[in-house]
Amino acid sequence: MKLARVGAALAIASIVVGACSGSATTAPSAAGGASAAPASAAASAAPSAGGGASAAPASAAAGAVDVKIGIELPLSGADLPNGEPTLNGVKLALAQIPVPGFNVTLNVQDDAVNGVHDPQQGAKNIATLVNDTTVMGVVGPFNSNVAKAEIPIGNAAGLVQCSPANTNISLTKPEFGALDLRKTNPDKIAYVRVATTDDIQGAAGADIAYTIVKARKAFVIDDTETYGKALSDQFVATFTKLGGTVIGGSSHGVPKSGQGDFTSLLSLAKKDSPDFVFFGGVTATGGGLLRKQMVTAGMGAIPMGGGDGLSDGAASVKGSFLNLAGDQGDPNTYMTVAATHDIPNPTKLAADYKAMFGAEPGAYSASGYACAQVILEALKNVGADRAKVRAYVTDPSHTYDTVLGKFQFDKNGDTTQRIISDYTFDPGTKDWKFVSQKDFGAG
Amino acid sequence: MSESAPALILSASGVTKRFGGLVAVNAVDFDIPEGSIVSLIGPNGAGKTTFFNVVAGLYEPTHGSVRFMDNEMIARGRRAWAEPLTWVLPTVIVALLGFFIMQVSGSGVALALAMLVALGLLITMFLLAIVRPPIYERMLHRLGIFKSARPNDMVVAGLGRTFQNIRLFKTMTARENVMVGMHSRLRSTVLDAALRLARHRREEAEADAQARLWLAFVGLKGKQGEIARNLSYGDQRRLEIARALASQPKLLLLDEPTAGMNPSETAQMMTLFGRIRSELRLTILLIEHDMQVVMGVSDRVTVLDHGEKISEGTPDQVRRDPRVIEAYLGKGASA
Amino acid sequence: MRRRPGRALLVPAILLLLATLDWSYMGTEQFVNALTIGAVYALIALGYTMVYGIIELINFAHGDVFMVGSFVTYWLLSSLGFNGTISDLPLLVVVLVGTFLAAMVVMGGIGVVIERFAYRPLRNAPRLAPLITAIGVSFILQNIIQIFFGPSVISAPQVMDVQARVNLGGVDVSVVKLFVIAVAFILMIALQTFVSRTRMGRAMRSTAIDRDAAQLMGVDINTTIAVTFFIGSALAGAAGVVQVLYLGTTNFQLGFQAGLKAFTSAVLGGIGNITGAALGGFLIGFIEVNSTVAGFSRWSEAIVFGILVLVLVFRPTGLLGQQLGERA
Amino acid sequence: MSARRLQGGSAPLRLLPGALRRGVERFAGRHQSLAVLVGVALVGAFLPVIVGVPPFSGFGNRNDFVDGFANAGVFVLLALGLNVVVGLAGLLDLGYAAFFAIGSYAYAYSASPFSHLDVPFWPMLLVGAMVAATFGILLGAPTLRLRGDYLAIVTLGFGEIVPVVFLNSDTYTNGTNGISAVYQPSAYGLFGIGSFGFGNPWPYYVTVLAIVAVAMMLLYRLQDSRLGRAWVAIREDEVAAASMGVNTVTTKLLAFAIGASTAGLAGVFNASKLSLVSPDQFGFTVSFTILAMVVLGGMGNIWGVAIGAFTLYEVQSVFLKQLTNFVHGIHLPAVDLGFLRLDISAIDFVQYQFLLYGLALVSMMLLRPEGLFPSRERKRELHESAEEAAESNEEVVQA
Repeated sequence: MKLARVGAALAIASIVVGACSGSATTAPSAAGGASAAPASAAASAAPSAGGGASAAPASAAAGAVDVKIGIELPLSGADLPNGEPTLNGVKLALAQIPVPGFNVTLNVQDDAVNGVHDPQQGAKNIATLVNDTTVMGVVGPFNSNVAKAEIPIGNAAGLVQCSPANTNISLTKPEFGALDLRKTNPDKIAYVRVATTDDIQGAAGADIAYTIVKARKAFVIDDTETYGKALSDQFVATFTKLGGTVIGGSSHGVPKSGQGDFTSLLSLAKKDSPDFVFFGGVTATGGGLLRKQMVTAGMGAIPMGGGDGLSDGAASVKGSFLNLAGDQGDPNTYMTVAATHDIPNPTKLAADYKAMFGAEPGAYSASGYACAQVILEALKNVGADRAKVRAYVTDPSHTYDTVLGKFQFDKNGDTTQRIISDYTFDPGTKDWKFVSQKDFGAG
Repeated sequence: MSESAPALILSASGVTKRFGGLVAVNAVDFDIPEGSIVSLIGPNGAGKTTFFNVVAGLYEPTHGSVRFMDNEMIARGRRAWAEPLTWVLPTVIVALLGFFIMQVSGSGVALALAMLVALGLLITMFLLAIVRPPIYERMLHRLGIFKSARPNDMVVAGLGRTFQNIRLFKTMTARENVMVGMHSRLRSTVLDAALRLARHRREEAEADAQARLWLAFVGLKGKQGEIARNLSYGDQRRLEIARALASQPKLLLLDEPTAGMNPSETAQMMTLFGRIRSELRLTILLIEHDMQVVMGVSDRVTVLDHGEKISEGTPDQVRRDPRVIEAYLGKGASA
Repeated sequence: MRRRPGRALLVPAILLLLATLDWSYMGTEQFVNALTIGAVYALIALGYTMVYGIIELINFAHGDVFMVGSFVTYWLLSSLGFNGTISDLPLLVVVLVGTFLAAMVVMGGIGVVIERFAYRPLRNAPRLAPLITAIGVSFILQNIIQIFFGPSVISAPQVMDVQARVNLGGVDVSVVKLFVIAVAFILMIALQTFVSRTRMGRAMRSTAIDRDAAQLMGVDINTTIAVTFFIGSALAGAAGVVQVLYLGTTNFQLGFQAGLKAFTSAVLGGIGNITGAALGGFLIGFIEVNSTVAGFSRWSEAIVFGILVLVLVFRPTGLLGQQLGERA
Repeated sequence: MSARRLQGGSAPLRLLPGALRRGVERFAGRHQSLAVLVGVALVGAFLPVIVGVPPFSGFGNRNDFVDGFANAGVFVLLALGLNVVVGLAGLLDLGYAAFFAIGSYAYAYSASPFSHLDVPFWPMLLVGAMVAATFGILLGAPTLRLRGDYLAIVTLGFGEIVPVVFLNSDTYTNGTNGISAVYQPSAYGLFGIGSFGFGNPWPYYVTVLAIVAVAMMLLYRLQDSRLGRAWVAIREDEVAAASMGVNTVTTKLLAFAIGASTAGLAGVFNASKLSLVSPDQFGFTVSFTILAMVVLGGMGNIWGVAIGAFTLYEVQSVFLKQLTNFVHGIHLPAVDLGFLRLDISAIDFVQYQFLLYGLALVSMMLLRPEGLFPSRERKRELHESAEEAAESNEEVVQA
């Protein structure tokens, strides 16, 4: 009963205080940010399972200004193979690039719920980062539908986001409704990305199929999700434009159902004997299963292609595309990554990365690194001021010299570096092997 | 004499109910004169309860029909297949009309409008079919579509019942059980309740008072707050009767109301039946094993055996009927 | 699980009928695909239908029992060091038989445990209680698997040569698929004979018809129900093995969709009816494959569940089920 | 009777000392609706304060919490709605997220650049609710004849179909991309707020509080009415209910419609807050989460369910995260079983929230089917005077 009385006292007190707090908090938390610092510092260490607990550079001078770079990536479950190498790329950048006068740490937020990236969680995360006033810029998100929930928030708060991997056209291009995402400040974009867009990547896929594989008759499958469908649709468009025919005239959607059974669809495809199969989607939604079942269905000799969604490491990586597809008949598996492969100094990056995390860099490690570079450069030039950082980063006149090479952001925040790299399976190393890369120019 | 009894309150003709191969009730004719107490007896498995459930609207009969208060209430559905058409046809007609107008006037607006109206019609018809207001019922009647009454329809028409194995709402209080019995007599709607309109509050208050009266009537005064589950067996039987009475029935169906009661409880029950008849002027249909009760209270007795009516008449006639004795042979105790 | 001697022939009969129809638009290969998918559904559906028949519980966790079965198979094979096709036939036979036995026994055991601790205490509780418990059990199974094997898709060793083909009526058909179908049929016939011939089978049927009466007749209800769960789960385990042999992959979310479709099969055939479940499984298989063939792959799930809804609305007792009692 | 009903579930009241509590109950007896509103208001005022003090203050700043509370409010609404269907009427609906989806899409379609209809938020609250209710009836009408467990499956199927439909009818739903840039509520300059905007969670918090308060008030009133009794009667014994004159079909449909409309409200609010609606937000996991909340809170108990929903949401969105951080902080040794490796310090507990739900569901059903909150009251009520006992019809599973 004593406890009950205490409770009662609390309850009554709360009414009074509650009233005050109501009026006090209409001004976005000044104190809140500070009090949040220790927590987020802890958080920054958390999701990075193994490797680099603290990413603070050794050169952090005492009395330096504490600032953070926000991380908004899927860091658990099926999406971990995507998120973690990207995060590590950022950590590497922080460790290597000195920012005099600043003590830069990370505020890491995971947008995966039950192992799958979730827009709602993403929105919540970005709000959290906005409320952490020491966050100068955010690296992320990774997935397009998450970005759709986040861009309006970042845009309203004037907190700049740099996505290493988003490729969906509607995120930036006004003609595809991007303006609606930045309604609050249409003229002050707060979202840039170093990866080029689906329309180009899908086209590149079609280009591989037509010119490298010399395919004329393609069968297209998508996973009915944002990324996969956009990719497939673009592939279909380009491939037919190049003069090839797409069986059925359009992409066949296979929702990620429990069993991931493509057998009957493949039998369907087999009847029209395609010479190329394109999959728009990611490994988690059936990429690996499809390839494996192609082999089962006796279609192992038919080349298969896909987008960067299949780029999740060597066959040794558990649950990666190559791991699931198995190594029978895979030399003619192709995959495109919406980023340049011939980065100025690949071996150094790979070496440093391996030294720090004991693993090969992922497809988007360099992109994460580049995003960090962009934000840090702005920080160096304009100091710890969100608005200024945003303005600097999104200024089309600035050219960034990053690990990805030199590029600018156009007025929509898209990179001017429109290079797509093609990879294929290498039976020797049981890993992806770089084939070629194509610059689609500043279109 | 019950032969010269006033109008029939219920008359079943040729009621047959089959379950798969088993014929539970076979071509039973059965009349209940207004104001009488009629008993239905027979050995176990004679189909008494099945017949009961047919009358109460729980089972649709395989053949035959039941008239209640001069309306045919229960029979095999007729033209049931036609009912869905009444939902769809208006929609189709309006849609076609829309097309026609578009062809003539060449304006797409008409079509769009027609489509909207059509959709509206579809949903309205659908809702009508669910709520089944009188208009809808009348329309069905005119179209010669007949659907056998459901239990709640029978209650609305004036039939109350109890169950052989007591089926109270166990976690509700006695009072609430009775108030559920009043359900069909209460009028307040969702909106009334949501907005707490005066009429709703008044109705609730009255219902509450009435519930206490009914409980008092069956002898459960002061027990309105008890959880039904916690009542004694006899009280549960009484509560079931109170619940049935609360729906203000004309005809009361009692399924073995004294089963498992000791003589004194049984005696009280019998006086209760008497009061129900004298004070409430109700007609009672009784299924009973206890011959004392049957012979004591009923004006007429009907005997079922293997789903067929083997005898009917006053208690004395039935008692002397050799076929009845034969049917009961082996269970001499009760004969 | 009422015994319907005549109906035991129905499945072959209907399949024969299907076979005589003109499937040219879909082709023999698709026909075999349909049978294969159907076989998996049928195997799972049997578990649903038996459990429902005997304690009128929709065992939501059953789909996940199937999923766990596939993981047990994966664990078994990979820990035995198999990582691909076994060419040596005798060894292959041994491995297959061993795997099936092991998986079925293990899953059967798990099924019994689940029944003992999750369902038995609620046997006399209202309907909602065990249903909700079943959902809970399904979550627990999924997450335990996720903790041990991780959330990503697992590539399991396919010990049979998936590329092997035999010529069937001028068409090359995958041996694995034929094997799967064969296994399914053998198990179903075995089950049918068990239920209709053995003493325990009679006990099950009587318990299904009237538990109390059966008890009075001296049937040990608890044992009977436990055995039912054992058999049902064992069949799901077999389906798990089949999944690995046939697709060579699994993941911790496998159970939900598969379970739902299997349940649809059970309902379609008339839940509580073993033959019906088998029949329903194959029908769903055909529906799925045909919706793909017709170019509605995007809708296939909606179609399957749409059919489920329609069947339940218009013939709740399914194709082979019998009428239920009171209407209210 | 209202007093005891309120007390029957209202866990917050347990904090109060006996005398004060009895006073509150007497007051609640006379002005139940007011009491509910005040109760919600108190809780609403209390929450933002408590997060200002340790240990909560260490988990994030106040605005984060308030934002979280606003999201929790959505789930409280959903749980309240599902409670009508499962808790009161005893119809197990496993596809409840479908109505959430319908509400969300209704708003997203009519208040976004996608259609340029630009209907304002406040009327859409009602419209969304009504649309959802209509679909509730359209689904319910054919299926409600089914026995409980069949109904569960049909609703489950429905819950699977709806997202697929939204996914594949691109013309109206923008397909897999979903409808983005959905408009946010506008207060037309009142309280200096034009559009609610993204930066400041308080307007959302207040709005959702208001919606929840009104919803709870109305639900209490319905529960006390003829309809509420009919629901419980059907739950207890459908045949008996029908034989007492309850039209089971319409009564069940009303339960479905009211449950669905509450989900519609939640959907509209959620769409406006997230400003994005896509098919992948409404999977079966959502339905099951809500079910877990209802069961945990105590089926049929309005306050209990609300608290259950809030607790569960906060547990998964705050507690599990902190737990994860904590466990990652202390480095536990990994369990090694041959090739099976279980590294506890690498586990992300947020990932295993469904394990939590599963355990919650099972243990609830086995140990205290009446749920966390009402049980104590019920036990006491059963021992108190008959009048006191009058309200224990709120728990679903016994008998």
